[in-house]
Amino acid sequence: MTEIKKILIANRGEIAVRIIRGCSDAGITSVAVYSDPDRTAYHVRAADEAYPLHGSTSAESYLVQEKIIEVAKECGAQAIHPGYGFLAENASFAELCAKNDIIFIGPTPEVISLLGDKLEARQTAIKAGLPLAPASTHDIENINGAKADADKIGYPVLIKAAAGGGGKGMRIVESPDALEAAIKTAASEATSAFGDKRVYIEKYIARPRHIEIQIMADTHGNVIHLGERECSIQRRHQKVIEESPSPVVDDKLRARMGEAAVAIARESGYVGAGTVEFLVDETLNFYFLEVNTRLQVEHPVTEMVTGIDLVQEQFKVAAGEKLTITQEEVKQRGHAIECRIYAEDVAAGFIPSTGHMAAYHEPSGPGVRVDSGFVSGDDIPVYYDPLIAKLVTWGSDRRQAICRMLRALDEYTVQGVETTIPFEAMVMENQSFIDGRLSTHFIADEFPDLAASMMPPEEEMELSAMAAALIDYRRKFKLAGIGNEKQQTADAWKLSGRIDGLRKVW
Amino acid sequence: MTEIKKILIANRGEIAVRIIRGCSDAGITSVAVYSDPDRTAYHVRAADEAYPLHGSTSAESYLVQEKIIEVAKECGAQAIHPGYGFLAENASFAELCAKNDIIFIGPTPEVISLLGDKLEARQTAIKAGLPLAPASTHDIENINGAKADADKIGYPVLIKAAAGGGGKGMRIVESPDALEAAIKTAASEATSAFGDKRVYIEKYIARPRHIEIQIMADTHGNVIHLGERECSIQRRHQKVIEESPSPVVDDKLRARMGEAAVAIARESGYVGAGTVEFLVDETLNFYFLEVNTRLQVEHPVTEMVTGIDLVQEQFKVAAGEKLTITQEEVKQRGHAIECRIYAEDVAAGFIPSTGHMAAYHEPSGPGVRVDSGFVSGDDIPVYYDPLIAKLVTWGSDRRQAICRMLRALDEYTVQGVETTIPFEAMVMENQSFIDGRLSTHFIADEFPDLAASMMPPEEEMELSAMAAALIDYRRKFKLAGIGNEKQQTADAWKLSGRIDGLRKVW
Amino acid sequence: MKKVQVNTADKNYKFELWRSNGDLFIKRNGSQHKADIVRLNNNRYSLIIGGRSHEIGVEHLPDGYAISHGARSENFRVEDYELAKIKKAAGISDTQAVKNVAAPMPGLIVDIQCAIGDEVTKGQSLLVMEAMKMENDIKSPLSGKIKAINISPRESVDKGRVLVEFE
Amino acid sequence: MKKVQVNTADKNYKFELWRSNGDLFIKRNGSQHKADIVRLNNNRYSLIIGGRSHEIGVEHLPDGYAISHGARSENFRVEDYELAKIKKAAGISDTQAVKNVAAPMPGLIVDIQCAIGDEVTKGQSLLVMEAMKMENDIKSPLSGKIKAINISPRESVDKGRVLVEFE
Repeated sequence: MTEIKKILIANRGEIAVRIIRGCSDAGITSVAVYSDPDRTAYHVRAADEAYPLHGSTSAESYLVQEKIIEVAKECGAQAIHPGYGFLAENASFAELCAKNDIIFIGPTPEVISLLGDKLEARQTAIKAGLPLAPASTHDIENINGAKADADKIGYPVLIKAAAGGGGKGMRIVESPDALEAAIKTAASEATSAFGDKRVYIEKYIARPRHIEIQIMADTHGNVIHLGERECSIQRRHQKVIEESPSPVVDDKLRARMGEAAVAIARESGYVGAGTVEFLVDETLNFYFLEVNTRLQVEHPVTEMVTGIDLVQEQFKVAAGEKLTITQEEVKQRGHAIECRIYAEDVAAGFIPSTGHMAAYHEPSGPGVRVDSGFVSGDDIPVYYDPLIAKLVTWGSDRRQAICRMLRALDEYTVQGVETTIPFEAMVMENQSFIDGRLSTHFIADEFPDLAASMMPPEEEMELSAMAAALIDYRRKFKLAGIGNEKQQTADAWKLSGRIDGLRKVW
Repeated sequence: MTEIKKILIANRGEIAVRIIRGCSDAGITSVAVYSDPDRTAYHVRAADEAYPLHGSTSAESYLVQEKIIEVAKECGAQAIHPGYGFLAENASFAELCAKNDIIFIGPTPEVISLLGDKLEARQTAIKAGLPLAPASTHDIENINGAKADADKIGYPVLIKAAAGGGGKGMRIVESPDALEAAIKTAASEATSAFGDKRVYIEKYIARPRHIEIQIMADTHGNVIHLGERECSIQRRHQKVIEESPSPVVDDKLRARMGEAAVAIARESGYVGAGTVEFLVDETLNFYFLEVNTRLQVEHPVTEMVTGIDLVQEQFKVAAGEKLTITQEEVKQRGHAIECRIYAEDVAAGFIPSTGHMAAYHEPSGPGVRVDSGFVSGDDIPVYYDPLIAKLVTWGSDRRQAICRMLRALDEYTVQGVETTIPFEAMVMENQSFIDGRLSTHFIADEFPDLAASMMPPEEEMELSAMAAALIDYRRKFKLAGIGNEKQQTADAWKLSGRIDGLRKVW
Repeated sequence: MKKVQVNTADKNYKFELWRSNGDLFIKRNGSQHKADIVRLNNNRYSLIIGGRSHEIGVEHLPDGYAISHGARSENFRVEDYELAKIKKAAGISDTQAVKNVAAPMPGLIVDIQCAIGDEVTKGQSLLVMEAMKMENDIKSPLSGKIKAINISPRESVDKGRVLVEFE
Repeated sequence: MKKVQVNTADKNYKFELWRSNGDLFIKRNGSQHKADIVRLNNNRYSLIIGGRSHEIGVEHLPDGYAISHGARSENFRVEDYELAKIKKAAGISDTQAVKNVAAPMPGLIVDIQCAIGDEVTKGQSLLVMEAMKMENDIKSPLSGKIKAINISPRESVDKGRVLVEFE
């Protein structure tokens, strides 16, 4: 057992802030690293210590393994938490940490490699007895072999990158004639995204739910699961709204999926926090999808319903401690929902929106948690993911969690950039969502014309028009010096025409 | 049963915002009322509807019963939630609501009268079989009678206002010769605070803990309790830090105190949310103190550990619904602590500090809830209580709740006014607090020289001095035009000496 | 009393505004409301219209206002009603149609899927931009004929750069 | 290189500051640190000194700076070190002792518990003010003799009003 006194967080944004808070809660000194554009980012200000990586892009900063190791050694950090993304699932970085006697907070490099390769992960799942969707067992070597595989599996099929994740290098193929083109584009996308062109073919499951199991394993052979998260609402194959528990998972199914997740963790020799992802079809059969060997973006919903702080547990496991919770002690209470608040223009097809936030105010109050990487006055830099914050609400039941989410979305003030907030408010009021009828096609099914759905309701437009008329009237009134406010009308006259000056007078 | 669709909140500040959020969570339209200085207050902006009461002071606005009833009738509110303070425990207001067919969210006027009078409340407690500290059974008519009573009870004794609360009209008397003067000042304070000069004498319990039980009763005769809150840390007889559960209450004591609280609720015919307060002596005997016939300031700690939203339950009971929770279903999970963030200068003896908040940023993240009445840029008006917000943290155990509170206090940015934040951080690090050794004398016992305790540590002073040196250096550097920033040095020269202009350049 | 017309890209609203006894009133389609508007900080305003409370954000644009309400933002121009009537009579359009496509974010042009002279339909993909590690289709906001394409593949562009112009 | 002395009411700190290769350095008592100071909004600054990250608030006062760190605020005057030495040699005090009691908040004077000519000790109650429905003891910040009392019972005072002056 090592006492961990100082942790370097090799990440930025909300997850860096989340881990810094975790360090603070555990009495551990937190060390931030930062790229040039992140010098004034909140994670740098919130950490106990902060050191520059220099460079603007991720490739020049957060992805440079040697720089991060160097900072860790210089400042005396015993451990590195990689967050998610960046180096979180990079086996060579985990290995470099080990070589430098630094604890990498995550599983061993071998486990990362094994589970990071989708084909090897499938083999491990098979060995552990998990149910899988039919697939080609190897990466595709030539188009004829691929055609044979696809015919055997049956169309529609899914082309997936072996090194993949986040929907990159993924293509749905409906019929044999589209197969070759799809493999080519998927392989090219996989090459540019992961530097690994291998793709394989899997049975395409229609209207699946995406349900995942949180696992936690220590170095003493104890493995537990912390229930499920339903993450079916996705855009561009990326999650946008998650919840726990799933509206369709009962105790029995939870136990079965949980056992499966624990089985693959044991089979692979897993240590730390991880997530076993499954697709669940319309009759509630579940199929192994992949293992994410890191803390997930959506981990707070599990924390809210189980009362267990996953980051604290990661720290304990990394220090070599035994898990303090047994499977029997894990209890779900109530319901939690997470909306990822992205700086994106939803109507334009979820494209990133950057800029200065003229006004920013986060919601709070009963049942509300915000994991954010920003505070008022901050800019959203163009170099990184457009995730502003994760808004999580808890309710004693799903209905209350939804009501609180609607309220919290309404309280959330972001002026200056477009966000996913209006979209998420729309989902909370959608009948299929309220009824728990979810699938990964939810957005396309419920909002086939997203731009039209995102049009503000007429009464809101009218209110805003009324506001414009009132602001204009007030302004012209003041320009004419007729205002009955305290400031002298003479001053208003003097400023007449100088709009900038006038704004201050109001 | 009445369906409540619109509720008027006859209050301001954080509690008005809390109830507005509760309305929103229940799909109920919220109506704010406001005094002139509160026109731009957050509760006004957060509510669905808002109507002016006019007038500046509470006496001219929030306390004018007829104005509030008139607004409720005009806007069609079926119910009024009084919050705490103001009209919350005013029987005549509850009666006026009833006369106007408006639901008063609270117990009946008769129950408010009965329990609001401390002497009658004592009689009710005796009937219900609750343990009480020895006291005079009537208000004091003449000084000789009082002396006899005090002699019988035994010194030290406490003079208390019959209509009292919040420490007003309260005096500790150590010996017979101080009795007459104390009675006079207590009676005069009681007259000005409550318009009721009656005082009585009670046994003074040394170093008591203040522990209270949350109760909830419906109109169908169901009464439950939701566990205890320990509120021993007080200044000027007013609570400043509260927690649930109490570090000294075990399941057995909780059951006994809970049964006592339910008994007095049944005896008095209580309906709605209420709190039965007890003093607990060093050997864990408990004595009935009083019943607060309203939602308490510190209700969030109970919500955090039980998962029950007390405001929602108030709405349901007010609508005539049955309680949906049975006593067996009430379960405490983990530990919650509340720090009241007051705009007060602690070193100067907790005196109010008002002004413009130059910077304001609330903490968030895992286990943190903020119930606030302000957002960035707001002023703290001088007319009302200096409560800025309630900061509540939850942890799976008391230790984690304390760690998270320390972190949240550290994240909390309030620039421009003095607050109780540094004091509360000091309490979180105090060994007696950590060990749960609490009493209502906690502050006096642990920090006999409060001003000295509140002095910033030398390393913080040095850091701030260093910051001043750096800011000054930077400023003079820029004045001399040697800066290597983007803005042209020519501009800096032009502005030289005009500090105000320069600030913008930095 | 003042009559104004408030225009968006494709809609307009007519209001009457006046003051009486120090109070401000606004009327639309025969229904009239007392309005109270007070400035907060950061260009935000508290607006109480007919008892309904709203908080809005305002940015001043060269020819109008961007009004944020909740998490949405819309642009409005405010015109004198009589002037608007005259313009309409003279056949001057109230709304200036957008005749180009600007970069919605800073990024790299990856692919151009249209050519000068093409007749495109609303919603058709014109080009692909890479930003924040994602490829984004830039779609046509209108149906029309392409007059100019101002960028080349692999070119980096700033937000707001006019990429494609229509006739 | 620049030597400065930073003064509070009762303490002073000496620092040396200089730039080298575009970096800023600060030294005290022989230990030197790289310092990086960047302005945020609302007069707030991010300060990284020797790797330690701090966020501070700054308000410019006529004769110095109010520095907020965490929830505390302190006032500082920054002086050229050589000048401070000369002043000291000439017997000019660095710190101007507070010689009066100002109202810490707006309120009503309820009771005056001292008289002109009284010798009072630090911490002794001088008067009682009512504010926010509470009675507050106003205590003496120092031990000394009272020169003037500027208010009467039942008088309303604004924040900052000088209530009592010392000799």
